[in-house]
Amino acid sequence: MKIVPVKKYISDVFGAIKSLATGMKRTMYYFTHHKEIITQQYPDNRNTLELPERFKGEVVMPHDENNEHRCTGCQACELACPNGTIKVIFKNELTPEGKKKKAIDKLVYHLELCTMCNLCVEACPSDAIKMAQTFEHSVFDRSKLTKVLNNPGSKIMEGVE
Amino acid sequence: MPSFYEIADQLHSWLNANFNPTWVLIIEMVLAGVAVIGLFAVLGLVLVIMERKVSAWMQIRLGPNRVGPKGMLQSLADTVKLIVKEGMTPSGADKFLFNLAPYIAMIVAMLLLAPIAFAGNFQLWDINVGVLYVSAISSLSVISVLMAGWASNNKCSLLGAMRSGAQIVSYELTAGLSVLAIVVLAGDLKISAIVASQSDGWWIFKGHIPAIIAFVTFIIAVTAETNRAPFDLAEAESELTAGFHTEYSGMKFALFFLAEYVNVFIVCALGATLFLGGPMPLHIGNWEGFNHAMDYVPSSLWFFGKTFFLIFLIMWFRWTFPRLRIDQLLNLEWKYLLPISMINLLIVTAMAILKWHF
Amino acid sequence: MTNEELKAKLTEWHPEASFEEGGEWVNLVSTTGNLLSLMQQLRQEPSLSFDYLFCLTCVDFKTQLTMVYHLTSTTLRHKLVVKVKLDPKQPEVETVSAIWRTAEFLEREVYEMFGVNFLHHPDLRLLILPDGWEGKNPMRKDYEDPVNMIKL
Amino acid sequence: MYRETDIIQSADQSPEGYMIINVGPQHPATHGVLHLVITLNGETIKKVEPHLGYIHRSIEKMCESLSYRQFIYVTSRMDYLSAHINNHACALCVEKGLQVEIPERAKVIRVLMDELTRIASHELWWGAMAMDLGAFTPFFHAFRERETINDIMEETCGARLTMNYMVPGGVMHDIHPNFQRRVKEFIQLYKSKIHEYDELVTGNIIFQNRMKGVGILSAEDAISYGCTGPVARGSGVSSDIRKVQPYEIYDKLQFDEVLETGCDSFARYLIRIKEMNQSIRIVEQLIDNIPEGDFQAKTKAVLKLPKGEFYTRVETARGELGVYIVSEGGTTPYRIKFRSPGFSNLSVLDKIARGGKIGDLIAMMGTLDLVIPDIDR
Repeated sequence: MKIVPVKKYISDVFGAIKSLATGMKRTMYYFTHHKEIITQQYPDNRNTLELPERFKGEVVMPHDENNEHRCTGCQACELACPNGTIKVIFKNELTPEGKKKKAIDKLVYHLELCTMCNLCVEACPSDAIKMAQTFEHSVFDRSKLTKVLNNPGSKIMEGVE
Repeated sequence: MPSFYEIADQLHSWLNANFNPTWVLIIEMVLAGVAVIGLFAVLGLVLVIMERKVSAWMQIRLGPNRVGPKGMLQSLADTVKLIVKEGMTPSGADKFLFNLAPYIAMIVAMLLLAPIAFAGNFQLWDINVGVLYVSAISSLSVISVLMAGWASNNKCSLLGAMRSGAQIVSYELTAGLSVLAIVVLAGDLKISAIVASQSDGWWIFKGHIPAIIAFVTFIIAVTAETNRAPFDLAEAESELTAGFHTEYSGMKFALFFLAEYVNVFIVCALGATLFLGGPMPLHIGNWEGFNHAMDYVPSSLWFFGKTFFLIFLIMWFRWTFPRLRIDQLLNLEWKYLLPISMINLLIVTAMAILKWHF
Repeated sequence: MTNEELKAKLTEWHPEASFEEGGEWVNLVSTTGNLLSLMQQLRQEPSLSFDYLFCLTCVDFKTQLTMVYHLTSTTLRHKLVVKVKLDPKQPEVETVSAIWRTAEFLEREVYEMFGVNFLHHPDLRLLILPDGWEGKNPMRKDYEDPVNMIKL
Repeated sequence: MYRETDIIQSADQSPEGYMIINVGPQHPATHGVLHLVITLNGETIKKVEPHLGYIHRSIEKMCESLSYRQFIYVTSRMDYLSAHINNHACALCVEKGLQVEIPERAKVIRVLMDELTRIASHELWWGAMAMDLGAFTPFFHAFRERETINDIMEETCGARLTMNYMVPGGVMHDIHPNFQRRVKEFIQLYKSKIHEYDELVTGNIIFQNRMKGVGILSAEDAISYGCTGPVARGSGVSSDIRKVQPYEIYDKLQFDEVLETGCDSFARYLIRIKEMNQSIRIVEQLIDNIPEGDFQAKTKAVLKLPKGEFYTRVETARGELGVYIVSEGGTTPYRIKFRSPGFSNLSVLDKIARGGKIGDLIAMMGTLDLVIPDIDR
């Protein structure tokens, strides 16, 4: 057992009180300075909430005003996906010349499997798919997470090969 | 605005005029009981929302702000949730003790309210050993903690309860010695007499530095005694998940929760009474105008103001400091607080004998 | 010590030891019998002092299991890879956990994932797999689990 | 998962008064599903035995069926607090196999991201560690700075936690136009707030008493148990891969390897606080000197590594991460081993915790900075 000299004992006590007071001063500063509050009130600021344009929320396929997309059905995204999130289903279409042409029927996207790694978007040679900035994905039924990316009746844009 | 004392007095004389004395006594006891339970409920609600707001602001967040104006009804909503929740009893628990423990915690807290002077001349029971009574009853609260920890049949609970036992037994001493310092200065154990002795100035001012030291040791000791952070080893949620009330849920948990807050209120009320003059207004020397203005503030406001200041202090500790380890906790008591408060008591006694205080 | 110097030194000690080409570090191939004495030598020889085992793993080459030990020295900073080829039917090798304590956990992992039996290991029990795990070792190439393994 | 193992049986014969407590898999202080079986005598710890596997996803096995581009995203899920650095290690290892020289701009961006990740990781550690010790307020204060970094990451990489930003050959996107401005703003914020860390936690007498002299890990033990990162450096073992085996551009940067010789929990704590300052120093050096050029080298669409073995070591926020790829020449790795820093740092817990109190164990777990998915992989 070690005996502590009285002087050190007293200076220990005062040093301890001082260190505690420093911390209390800091918390008191924040207690009185409400401008420092950083909370975002999420569901309330939904209308003003802006996510960065690169935010990876889900994969979407943009369509233009004629309901045309840029997907050629090359399956590059399907191959690039590590989780089998994307499935390309084909159909045979007749071109105006009467030739048979392979085109996508459905581009099925399983949001529940997606890890938002962006590899499919990177792999796409014709920029047909991109990442959307949505993030409120919860649904009550799992089947709703399986999405078809191309709109019904849509077809491939002219000039995209 | 009539004071609490006048209301009570008028009620008493009205009852005496209309009923026979036995009935008056019974009615008054029932009224007092209802008042205490009402005070409990109000205190629980107020202190919980206060704690949540204080912690939120210290932690640079907003705190509850959805239920009611500025979230002030949040604790009411929590209470409803806790009442509706199923109170489960673990299959391996000692059912009788397990269910009894939260009520003991509550009863102890209720008993402690009896001698507190809420306003000038307004007390439930002005017992002549008031301070002793509070010290004695408040040590009983450890029994409920030990009971809860043991009956839960859970190792974490048991460890928490054992820690709590060691802690409360040790810190009783310092709390008692700090209180004794004021008792020596005031020369009385009766709460009303201690309050009256501070009519010309609070003991923390009149008693020079020894009274301040006694005040500091008292605050530290009661923080430990009520199991509040940084001394919340009995709960220690990062070590023992929730300590002695790990297995409690629903209303039984709420009772523990409430008892903790009421205990905090009581020890702060005691601190306010002993050191800060209780319901006595702030008087400074010969400043007649100032003193006169202070007298206009109702005594109940003085009392609650001081009490809530101390409660805020204890909350401030909680949201600033890390928790102590069990051996450090005991070291702090036996190596620092106890010697300091003993020497302090000696000085105070000398001071009282030599009439050095004001 | 550069790779060439290290190689020369090791050849001097163990003329029978063979080296594998490739990789940025020296690949020394040892045998199950020699491993423990070699490792002790590597650890204790002051000019080598391989005191830090930074990776211990096993590779299933179907025909053989290869234990791979990556060693470095915290003072001299040179690196060495020691390999031991094991029989996949009954893989057994001496533990190195007495030399480097970190091997204790790493060997337990290899034990359950590859089924390598480490002789004289102080505490050879399942670490990651659930107790009472029966069946094959999951990291082996021939492991099949129709429920949990989804083939894309 | 954990039913009855030797420890329970051996405890039956253990001396009177020993008690066995399960800390975890659900416990507030294990920050995940770590399961420790601790043997106690009163409050004193006699033995700590980790049981792992509650979050084991067999990432190594998964990677064997993924191509060299695909497997990188999985590694974000190992040590999720230094996701960038994990991805970086994998990308480096694949590049080593492909023998691709990546553009200077990509290197600088990678290092910047690594260091920001390191700061973010240490911020979270600091808050969580204080919370383990019972102080709640620092947690929120740490998140203020960490969220700023996350916002920067979100703007450039598109995600806040699992970015998958590093690809073989460089980085996935160029940096966002706002990146430099926002990083400078962050440095300002950091410098104006860092002294609060000392006021709130480091200087606090209770905190110091909780940390000093507990969890003693000698330098020999640190080496023998394979400890890396701040845990080893707290014992005075120089183990910063950025210094001892520099990768990318770390050999050209001015920064110090922080070493403490206290060997206790407090030394490990100080290391991380000082490391944040060093990371800020690196970021300051680079943020105005990002060279122009490509952010990605041209690589083939399908990557094939030559037959052979490739090993890279990088320094994550927790220590040394090793990526060991065995290639048979195909498009997928034949075997991948991740030498994770948490695994070996965990193995030392039993050694340092014996003889301490339960509260010490929690503090030690805090200073080891365990991330459970990193241990279980």
